[in-house]
Amino acid sequence: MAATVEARPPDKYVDVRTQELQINMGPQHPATHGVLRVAIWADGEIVTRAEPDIGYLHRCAEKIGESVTHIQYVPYTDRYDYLAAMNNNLGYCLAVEKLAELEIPERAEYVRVIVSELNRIASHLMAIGTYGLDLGAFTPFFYAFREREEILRILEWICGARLTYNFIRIGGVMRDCPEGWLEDITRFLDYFEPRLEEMNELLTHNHIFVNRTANIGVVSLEQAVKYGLTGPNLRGSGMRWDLRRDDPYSIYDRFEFDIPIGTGIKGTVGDCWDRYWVRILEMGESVRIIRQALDQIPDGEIMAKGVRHLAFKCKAGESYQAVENPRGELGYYLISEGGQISYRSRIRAPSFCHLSILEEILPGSMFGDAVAIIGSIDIVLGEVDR
Amino acid sequence: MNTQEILETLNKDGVGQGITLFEGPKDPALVIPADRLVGVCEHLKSAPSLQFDQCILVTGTHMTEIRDKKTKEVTRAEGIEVIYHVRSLRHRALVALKVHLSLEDPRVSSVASIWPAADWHERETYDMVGVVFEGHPNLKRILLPQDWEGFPLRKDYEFPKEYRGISLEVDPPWPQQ
Amino acid sequence: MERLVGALEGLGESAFALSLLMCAGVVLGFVGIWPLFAVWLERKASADFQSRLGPMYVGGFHGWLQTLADGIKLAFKEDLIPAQANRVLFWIAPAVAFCGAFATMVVIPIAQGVEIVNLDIGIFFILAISSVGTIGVVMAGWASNNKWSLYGAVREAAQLVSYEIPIALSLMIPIIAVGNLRLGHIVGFQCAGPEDAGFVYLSHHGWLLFYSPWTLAAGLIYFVASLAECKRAPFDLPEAESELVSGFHTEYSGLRFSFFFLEEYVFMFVVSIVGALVFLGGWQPLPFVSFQFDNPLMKLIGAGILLGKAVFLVWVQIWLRWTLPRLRVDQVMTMGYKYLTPLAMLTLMGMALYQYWGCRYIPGIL
Amino acid sequence: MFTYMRNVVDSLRTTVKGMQVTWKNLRRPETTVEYPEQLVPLPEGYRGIHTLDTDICIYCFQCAKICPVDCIEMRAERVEKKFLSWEVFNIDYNKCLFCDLCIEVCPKDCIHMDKRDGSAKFALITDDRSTLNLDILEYKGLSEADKVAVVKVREENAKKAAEKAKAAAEKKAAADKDESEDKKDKADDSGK
Repeated sequence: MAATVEARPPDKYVDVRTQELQINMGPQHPATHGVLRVAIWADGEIVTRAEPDIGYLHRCAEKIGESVTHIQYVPYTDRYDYLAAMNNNLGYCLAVEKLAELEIPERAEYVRVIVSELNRIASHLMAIGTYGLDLGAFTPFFYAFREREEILRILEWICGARLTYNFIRIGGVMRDCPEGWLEDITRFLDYFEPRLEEMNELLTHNHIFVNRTANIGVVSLEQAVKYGLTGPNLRGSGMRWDLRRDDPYSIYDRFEFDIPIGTGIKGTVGDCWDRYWVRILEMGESVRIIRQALDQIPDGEIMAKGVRHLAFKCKAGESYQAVENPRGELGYYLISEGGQISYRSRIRAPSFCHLSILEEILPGSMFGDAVAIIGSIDIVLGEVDR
Repeated sequence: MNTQEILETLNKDGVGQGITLFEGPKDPALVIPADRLVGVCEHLKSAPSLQFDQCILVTGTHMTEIRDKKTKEVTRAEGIEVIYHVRSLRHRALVALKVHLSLEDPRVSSVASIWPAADWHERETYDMVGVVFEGHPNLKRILLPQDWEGFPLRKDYEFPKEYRGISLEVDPPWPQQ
Repeated sequence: MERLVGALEGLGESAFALSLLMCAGVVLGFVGIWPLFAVWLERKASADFQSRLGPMYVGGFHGWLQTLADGIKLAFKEDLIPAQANRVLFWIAPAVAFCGAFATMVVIPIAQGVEIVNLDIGIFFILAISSVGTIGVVMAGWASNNKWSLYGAVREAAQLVSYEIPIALSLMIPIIAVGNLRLGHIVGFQCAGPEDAGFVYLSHHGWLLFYSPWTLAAGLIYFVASLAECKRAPFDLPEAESELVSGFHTEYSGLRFSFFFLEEYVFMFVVSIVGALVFLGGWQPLPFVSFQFDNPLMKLIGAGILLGKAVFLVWVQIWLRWTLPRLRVDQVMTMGYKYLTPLAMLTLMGMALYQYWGCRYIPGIL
Repeated sequence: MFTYMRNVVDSLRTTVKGMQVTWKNLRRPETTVEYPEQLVPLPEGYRGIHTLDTDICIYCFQCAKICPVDCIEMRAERVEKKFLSWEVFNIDYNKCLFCDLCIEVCPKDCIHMDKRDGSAKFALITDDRSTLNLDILEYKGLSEADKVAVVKVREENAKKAAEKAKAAAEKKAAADKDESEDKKDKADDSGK
C-alpha cells in the first residue's frame, strides 16, 4: 500500500477539503431542557467549539425583586428553579428571616425540611428521567414521572399546588400538615425505595447507558472548583461538599446523612455517570432525612408571631444566604434599607454557573456526548435566565 | 474563619493596605480599593492559609445617595458597588469583597482570570448594572439582547417604550373586558 | 397465488399485466393496513410498559382507530417544502425509501406455496432491495438542506452499509444448512419429514433456530442486526430525536412524513417475517413437530401462524425499544464491525465445519 | 479478549435485566386516567379559580393590595353603610400566580380558591386570552356535569378508602390476635 502512495506525485494528491460545520443546538431543541441555545462548531460528529447562549427566558427576576414586597416576592421565587420550588422558597425565606431576625417555630422548621427534601427527590427524579430521555431511553422517564407524581400529590395535598407552591413563607409555612399527611409520606418512602432499585436495574447499570456516560464529559475536581460548580456536579467530581452539612441552615445539623460523591465506579471520577449516580444516591439520603424528620417532628405553631402579610418589614442590612438546592448552591444576596421592599435582591442560580463550564468540556466530545453532557449537568433554564 | 480574621491574615501577609472592614447590620465585608482588587484576589486564592478557590457570586449594585435626615450630610455617596462572594472549600469560609466605583465611569479589573466562574457573573453585572470589567475575555451582554440600551438594574433606569418596533407598553395586547 | 399467476400467464400479455397489478394491489393493501396496526401496537405496548393508558378514545376499544385518525390528519396537513430544498429530490425521496421496504414483500411466501414470485434468489433479493431504502433516506437528508437532516442521512448511510454485512452473514448460516436461497425451500427444510408422513409428524431438522448452536447464535445476530437495519432503538441514530431533532425527516411533514413512517413499520415487518421464515419455522407452530399445510384451510391457518410469529418479533422489537437507551454513533459502528461481523463470521465458519463433519444430513451441498 | 467477551456478556445480561423490569411494569396497573371522563381527586385547599362570598366581604382591598401581580380589580358601592352593591370583581387569570396570598390576608375569610366543599375549577384552556379575565361575581362554580363527575370521584374515593380502612382494620385485628397469642405464649412461658 505504501508503495502506491509514494508512486503518486505529491501534487496529484486529492485535496479533501473538510469544512467546519456550525450548527445551532436550540433554542428549540429536544435535548436542551428548555430554551438554551448552544452554538456548536462541529468537525463531522466531533464538537470542536461550543458556546452557550442564554437569555431566552429572562423574566427580570432581580428587577421585580426591587419593586414588590418581600412577602409578594416569595411566589416569584417558585418560578426560577420550577422543579425545586420548595427549596427556592426556603432559600429566600431564610434570607429574609435573617434580615428580619425572625424566630421560626420548631414544627415549621421540620415541615420545611420534609417538603424541601421531598422536592429534592422529585427534582432528582426529573433529572435522571430526562437524562435517560436524552440518551434515548424513554421508559425510565415515565417511571421517574410516576414516582414524582406521588410526591406532587403529597405536596399538592398540603399546599394545593403542584409545581409553584409558595408554601414556605417568611416566618414559617403556609399550612399545618393535614391529618394523615405524615403517615402518607412514610407510605410513600416505603414504596419509593424498591422503585429506586428498579431504576438502577433498568438504567443505571445498563451496559449501553454506562457506555454512553462513563468517561464522558469528565470534569476534574480542579475544573469543578474553578468554574464554581456546586451541588451534585461538584460532588460528582469527588468533593465532599454539601451546604447542609458544611454550612448548616435551618435544622439540617440535627439529621444524620451521608454525602455521596463520585468515585469513578464505571469510569473516571467526575464523568457523567458519576454525576448521575450521585443524584441517585442523594435521593436515598433524602429519604433518610425525611424519615428522621418524621420521627422527630414536634407539635406546635407553624408561623412566627408578628408576621403580618401587609405590614411585614425588614431591618436594614445586607446578607447572603445560601441553601443546598437539588442543583447546587442557591444563594440570595439581599440588600435591605429597611421597609417592605428590598433594595437589591441578587440570586445566585446554580445552573447559571454550571452552564459556563460547557465551553470548557464540550469540545472534543461527539455529538451524542454533547447531549449527554448537557443533560448530566442538569440545568433548569428558568433559573439560568431568571 | 470570619471576615475579621481574614483581614488580619491579609494584613499579616502584607497585602492589607487600604482594605477596610465594612460592618453592616448583618454580613460584614472587606472593602478593597478598586486598583488593588486583582492583587488581593490572587493572594486570597493562592495563600495556603486562605485558599479562597471558588467564586460564588458577583453582584453589582447601584447605590443611591443617602443623606442623614437631620444633618443633611452624605452618609452614603452615590456610586456603584461590586460585591464578590468568594468561598474557601478547604476552610469552609465565605467572604464578601466590596469595591466602590463611581457611577459615571464604573471600571474595575476583571477577576475572571483568577476564578473562571466569575466570567459569566461579570458579564451579567455588565449587562445589568453597566460595570466595565477590564481585561475580561468576552465582555458582552449575556441575558439581554446585544443591542439593548441602558442598564436595567440601575435605579435611574427608564423602561423603554419599544424595542425594534415591538411595543413594550405594559398594557396587555389582548382586549380588556 | 403462484398458480393464479401461472394460469393468467397463458392468457396473454394484458392478462399477465393485470395479474401483476392485482398482486401489487394486494401487497399495497397490506402495506397500507399493517402500519395502522403496528403503530397502534407500538403505542399500546409502550403505554403498557410505561404504566400509561395509551390511546383509549378513538374507535371505542382501546383506541384501535387512533392511527387511522392520525393518518387522516397527516394526509390533510399542509405539504411544506423548505425554500432552499432541492425540490425534485425532496419529492421523490419518500417514495424511494418506501419502495425499498415495499418491494421486498414480493418474494415472501405467506403460506406454503403462496407467494407472488418464487425467486430462486429469495433472501438475496430481500437483502439487495432493502438497501434501496437507504438511498431514499440519504436523498431526503441531502435534499432538505438542513444540517440536522444531513447528519441523520450520513448516519443512516454509514449504519446501514455496515450492518448489511452481519445481517447477510447471519442469513448465510441457515442457508449452509438448507442449501437453497428460496424462502419456501428454507421453510420446507424445517418441516421436512419422512415420505409417508401423516398429518402430524416429527420433522428431521426442526426449526433452524434450534438446528445447531451456530444457527442459534446466527438467529441472535440476525435479530440485533435487523434492529439496526430498520433503524429501531437502540440503533435509531438516523432520527435520534434527542440529538438530531428528527434526523433525516426533520423537514418533512404531512403525507411525505408518513411515507417514512410507513417505511419504518413495513420494514420492521419484513425483517420480522424473514426471521420467522428462516429461523422460526415459518408456518410451523412447533419447533420439532410439523403439520401438513397442504389444503387451503391449513394454508390459511399457516399464514395466521406466520403472521403471529412476525407480530411477536415486532413486539419484541418494540419491547427492546422501550427498554434500552440509544447507542452513540461510534458505538454503533463498533458494534457492527467489531462485534457482530466477527461473531457472524465465526459462526459462519463454525456452521460450515459443523456441516462438513456431517453431524446432520445435508441435502443441498453434498 | 477478556474485555471483549465481558462486553458481549454484559450487554446481553443488562439488556435482559432491563427487559425484566419493563416486563414487571407491564403487569402493574396503569397510573394515568382518561382525563375528561375521569377526574383525579383534588385535595382540600386546592388552588383553583376564586370564588367570592359577596355577602360577607367588607371591601377592604387587602386582597388587591397583597396581590403580587395586581390582578384583582374590585369596585363596589356602599349602600346605607352596610350593604355593598357590587359592580366589578374581576380576576385576570392571565396574570394570576395562584399564590394563595389573597386568601390568607382576607380578614373575613370570604374569598376562596376552592369552593367550600373542597371542589375547585381549574381548567383554564381557552383560545382567546381575553376570556381569562374572569368576572368572579358571575362565576357560579362548577357546571352540572362537573359536579356529577366530582361526586362520582368522591364516592369512588370514599369507597376505596372504606375498603382500605376495612383491610387495615382486618390486618390490625389479625395483628392484635397474633399479639394476644404472643402474650398468651409469654404468659405461658412466665407461668412455667
